[in-house]
Amino acid sequence: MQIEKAIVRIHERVAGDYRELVLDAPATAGAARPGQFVHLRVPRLDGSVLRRPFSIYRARDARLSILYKSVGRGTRAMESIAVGDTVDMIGPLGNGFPLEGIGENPALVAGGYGVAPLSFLAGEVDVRGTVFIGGATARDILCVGDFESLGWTVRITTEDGSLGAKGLVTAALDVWMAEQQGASPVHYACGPDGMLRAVGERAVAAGHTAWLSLDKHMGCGVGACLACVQKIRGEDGSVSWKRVCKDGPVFDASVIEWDA
Amino acid sequence: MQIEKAIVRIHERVAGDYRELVLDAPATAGAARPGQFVHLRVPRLDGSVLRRPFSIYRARDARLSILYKSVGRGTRAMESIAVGDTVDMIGPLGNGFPLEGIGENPALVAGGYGVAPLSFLAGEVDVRGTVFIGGATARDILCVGDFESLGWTVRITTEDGSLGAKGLVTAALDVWMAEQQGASPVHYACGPDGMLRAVGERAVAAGHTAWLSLDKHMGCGVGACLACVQKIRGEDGSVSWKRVCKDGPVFDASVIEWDA
Amino acid sequence: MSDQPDMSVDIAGIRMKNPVMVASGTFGYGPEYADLVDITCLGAIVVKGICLDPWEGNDVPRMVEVRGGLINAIGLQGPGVDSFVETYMPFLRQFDTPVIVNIWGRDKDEYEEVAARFNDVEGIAGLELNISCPNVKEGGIAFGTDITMASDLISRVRKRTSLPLIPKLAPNVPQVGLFAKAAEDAGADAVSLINTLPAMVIDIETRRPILANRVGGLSGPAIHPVAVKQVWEAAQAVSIPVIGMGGIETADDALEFIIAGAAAVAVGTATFTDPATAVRVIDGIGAYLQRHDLAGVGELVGSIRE
Amino acid sequence: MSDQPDMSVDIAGIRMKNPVMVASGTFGYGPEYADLVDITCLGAIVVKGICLDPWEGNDVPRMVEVRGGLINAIGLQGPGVDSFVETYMPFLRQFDTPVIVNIWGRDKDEYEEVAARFNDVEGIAGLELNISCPNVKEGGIAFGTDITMASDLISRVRKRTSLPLIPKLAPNVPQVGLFAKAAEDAGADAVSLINTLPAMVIDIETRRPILANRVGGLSGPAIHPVAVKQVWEAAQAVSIPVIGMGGIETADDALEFIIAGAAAVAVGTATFTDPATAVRVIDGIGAYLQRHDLAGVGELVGSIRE
Ligand SMILES: Cc1cc2nc3c(=O)[nH]c(=O)nc-3n(C[C@H](O)[C@H](O)[C@H](O)COP(=O)(O)OP(=O)(O)OC[C@H]3O[C@@H](n4cnc5c(N)ncnc54)[C@H](O)[C@@H]3O)c2cc1C
Ligand SMILES: Cc1cc2nc3c(=O)[nH]c(=O)nc-3n(C[C@H](O)[C@H](O)[C@H](O)COP(=O)(O)OP(=O)(O)OC[C@H]3O[C@@H](n4cnc5c(N)ncnc54)[C@H](O)[C@@H]3O)c2cc1C
Ligand SMILES: Cc1cc2nc3c(=O)[nH]c(=O)nc-3n(C[C@H](O)[C@H](O)[C@H](O)COP(=O)(O)O)c2cc1C
Ligand SMILES: Cc1cc2nc3c(=O)[nH]c(=O)nc-3n(C[C@H](O)[C@H](O)[C@H](O)COP(=O)(O)O)c2cc1C
Ligand code: FES
Ligand code: FES
Repeated sequence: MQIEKAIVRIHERVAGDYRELVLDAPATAGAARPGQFVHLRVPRLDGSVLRRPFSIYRARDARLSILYKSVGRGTRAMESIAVGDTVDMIGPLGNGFPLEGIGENPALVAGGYGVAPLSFLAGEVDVRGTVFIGGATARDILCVGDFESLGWTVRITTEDGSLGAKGLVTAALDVWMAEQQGASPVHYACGPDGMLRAVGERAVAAGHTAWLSLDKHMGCGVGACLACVQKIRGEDGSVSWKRVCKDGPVFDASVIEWDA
Repeated sequence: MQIEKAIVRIHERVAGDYRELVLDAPATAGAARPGQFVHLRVPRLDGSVLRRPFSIYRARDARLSILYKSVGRGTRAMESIAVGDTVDMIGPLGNGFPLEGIGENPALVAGGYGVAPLSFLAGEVDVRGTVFIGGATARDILCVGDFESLGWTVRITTEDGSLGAKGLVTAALDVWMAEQQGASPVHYACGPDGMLRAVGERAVAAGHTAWLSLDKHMGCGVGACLACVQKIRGEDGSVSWKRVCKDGPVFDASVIEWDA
Repeated sequence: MSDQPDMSVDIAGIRMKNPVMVASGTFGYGPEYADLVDITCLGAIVVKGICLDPWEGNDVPRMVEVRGGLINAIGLQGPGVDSFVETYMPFLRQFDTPVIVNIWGRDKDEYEEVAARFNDVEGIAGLELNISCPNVKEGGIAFGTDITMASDLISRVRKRTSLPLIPKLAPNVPQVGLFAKAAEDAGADAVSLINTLPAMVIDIETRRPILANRVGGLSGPAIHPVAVKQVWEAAQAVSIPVIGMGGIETADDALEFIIAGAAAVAVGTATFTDPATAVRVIDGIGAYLQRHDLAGVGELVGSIRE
Repeated sequence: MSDQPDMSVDIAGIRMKNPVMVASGTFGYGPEYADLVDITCLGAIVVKGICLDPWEGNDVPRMVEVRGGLINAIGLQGPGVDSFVETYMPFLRQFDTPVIVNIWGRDKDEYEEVAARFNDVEGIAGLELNISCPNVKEGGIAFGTDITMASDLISRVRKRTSLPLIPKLAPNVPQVGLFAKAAEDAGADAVSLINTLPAMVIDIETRRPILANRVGGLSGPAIHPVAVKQVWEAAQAVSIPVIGMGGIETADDALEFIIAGAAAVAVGTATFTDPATAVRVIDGIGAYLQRHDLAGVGELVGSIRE
């Protein structure tokens, strides 16, 4: 982890409200693993004291990129970042996805910008499997080409049916899981809380391992402020707060204690 | 007075740290008189609640311009205003210089950006006279061409002698006043407090009228907040606060009660 | 819902077209902003603080900008009762917008006297009793931070005025609810809060305070979340209406106060930034009510879900 | 002057290389920022608040950004004395940077007990007594806003610890000087202030407070001028050292505190924005001393000209 002043190389719209920001960031890119994130100081966001966390989307050849969606004050201000600007970021942060036990035929499950760390993951492992990408509408389905070019099978769902199957990503996942007959594929998921929870519950019920990357509001990003905590069950069954930034953002679905 | 959203047409460095900002502002420009000012909301100065006041430098053909020096947070942020941007301003504000009794051979005395309203004045009257422009160094001497092309006599002083006579503007003024023999020229001055005071005291001592445009930190700019007040002697000799924004910024030197 | 939502409110008997007032000291006495703000649109005008006789206020500098706000130490400069009534009331009576006079005194007697003087003045809708100005030694905040003094002062003034009486509470107390309740018990018809937060800026080059008065009061967006908390506490403590203010720049800022329990709000510093703020806030509240299918602003007051 | 100015300070017997500490709750227990901040450069580290046993803190959300700052309601989550000492003290003892432990309790007995426990722990330079946390019902701010309670608590803890004792004062009181003086009289070796200002944000769509705890504490640049004023008042009231904090982002912000009377300062929220803040502030103070031909930071403390 370090503070890196990265120069913006490319900043472009990829689809809908999503943009990719490509930075020269040799130190951070060199150390990055899938599922880790950077804590970015939005330039010219005067009066703002908090950085914004973004999953690492690509890290290759001293370049690092993130994929972001404009949703609020900070991300809207990011739209005006220009090529050549300097962006101050801390990274790589967090634990990332454990890749050792990935096994055969893993399932990646992504909602919205959740594709970003999973696309990174897909390119870093030797196995190939199936990627489930869900979104409200066709404009929320990103990175399909990334996965396909790597040889992953992509299954798309949209809530309005404008692309792929109509419905929730979990419906597609259910069909697929039923096809697995005895195998215990590992799941990797990133997306909104509701999706993560649904994916986790299915996996746990089926006895599969699922690694979920949580999205919590953050302060420091390094484990110091205790803002980003999630209830996690320990081995002795006791429940305690873990820091999503430092102890996560990726947790085993079976230890996450969701709110009632 | 109105709020006008003005489009930036030209924004360029004129000399040293001084820039001219030219705006399409038909309503404000149409109503502007020399010595009046606009209260400008600096674009993208997040977390800032106060506008910044600037004398009107030119107002002609639906265009209005100001001449400003980068001295602090607000004016530094103004440097990044781009052609095509919209600038929100209130104006024209204040009383302006009284021009009726200007008489023969008036003296204009300017320090730094104080040339701005005086240049405007010089082009709005039929008489011609002498303009005294003072500054620390040659880079602070602006608008000489404006005055000369209008037929005014320009006398320059710089403290370091890098342009014109070496010394304070008042030294040049003293020489000139001694030459006036019995005439009672009217003085118009704009610049830092010390200069205004010196000009005012000389004029009053000589029995001349001097109109001084004061530079006070402002809140509202329209007379509502009472932040910008100056002690002024009334006709009955009593001293009371007057609002520089509303009752000024131009006051007769003989009624200004300077701080001890 | 196709009907226009009902924006009107009744604050202690003062009928207002909408719940958005302009705060004392930030709108002069009315005429100053008249070219820029349509006064007939406002819920009410609260004029700058008035004491008995003309009052000089503090020396300059009186204002300094800080991150997220400004600090002022005007020190309640004002023309005094008679001159105010003579100079500004004819102007203010032209509109059907209620005029609330912010009053103060250098001692309790003066507070009483000022209040009494306004009884016979036509066109005054209510009195806001400033017991929380951080910028004068004589009156102001000393009353607003001592609950016994505040109670006594409010009861005394109450006896001298038949107008709606609205004490303006100081924010820099640990339990503002106690002050709100004390005000209610002492006969207040409503309370307003917050006044500015005591604050200071030092010029590190000269090592002198920037303001001539050394300390001043912080206002603007920086204080908004502090104000929301104080208004929420005050609203829980009393059954009289609460007027919320502090850092309102947008309709959303105002809506927070209303949801927290404010029956009306006031825009202060933001008028300097953008004179159209109050009108923008009024429009935004209307749009919110429509979007949420609410028949009137009253349904929103204190509707916080905890 | 060609010599390097003397940046060292002695706060209640704690020798610090320079007057810049990191504030409790914003620097974890030390290791979290160790990759990004050179701990040996810091004047002192103040660790996150510790009570006797592990403490859960509040539910989430615990933090929200506002204009010019953030509001937190962490609720003093912490590992408790034993686990803190075991887990973090070995790390912290590696540096020659003084470690100040921020302590609190759910009642006075617990405050005493926690203080006593640290007497025998090697490597603790002092105790900051948190009587001003707005985010816990049990202890905290209730002690910090009642002068009798504060005095009593401080005297009691004083009897139980031989370490330098630094009560951390609440900002939301009208006369903080009285609290500072009461702390001094009760045996405090220094006082620190300000803690966060009680504040609240409401989500206008759900009409719920954004923080699970409903209220939280405002920190960051928005509170800086309020903090300067409180530190100035406290410094005038006592002869023990005052540690100033609240909204420091730049060396200039820190210098205002020092000129107002703070013998040391702490950087809090700004570390989140830029972990290099404390080091930048240290360098900036050094540069200022040189530029102004001052032999040491001591010459600047309380040098305000009024
Ligand atoms: C580990 C992690 C990885 C993330 N990766 C991505 C990514 O790859 N692409 C992407 O577009 N977004 C990602 N996010 C979410 C992203 O951080 C938020 O969308 C962003 O912070 C919103 O900021 P804003 O100022 O635009 O929104 P605002 O709502 O105006 O932000 C206000 C505050 O809320 C916080 N906040 C708001 N929404 C979220 C959120 N969903 N998660 C965390 N904090 C939030 C902000 O940090 C800020 O403090 C990630 C979040 C986390 C925790
Ligand atoms: C009637 C009038 C006319 C002016 N005309 C011009 C002009 O034509 N060209 C020009 O360059 N400047 C002019 N000024 C001064 C100009 O307003 C200030 O230089 C500017 O406000 C500085 O803002 P800042 O944010 O860069 O500086 P900062 O020092 O960062 O400003 C902080 C605060 O101080 C106030 N302030 C700082 N310096 C001054 C000052 N000298 N006068 C008033 N307020 C100040 C700002 O408004 C702001 O509130 C005029 C001022 C007045 C009152
Ligand atoms: C320049 C200025 C002058 C003020 N004068 C008064 C006053 O005379 N009486 C009063 O009760 N409040 C006065 N206030 C306080 C405001 O009415 C209001 O309570 C405060 O500014 C908070 O609101 P805001 O953040 O929207 O400005 C003044 C505020 C400012 C900024
Ligand atoms: C996330 C967070 C946690 C905090 N935790 C504590 C704490 O445990 N004990 C304490 O005394 N102060 C705590 N504080 C208050 C800070 O130490 C400091 O007094 C306050 O934030 C003001 O300084 P700042 O504006 O520089 O942040 C905390 C502040 C923040 C932002
Ligand atoms: S964001 Fe600070 S601990 Fe996780
Ligand atoms: S700036 Fe407000 S009265 Fe002049």
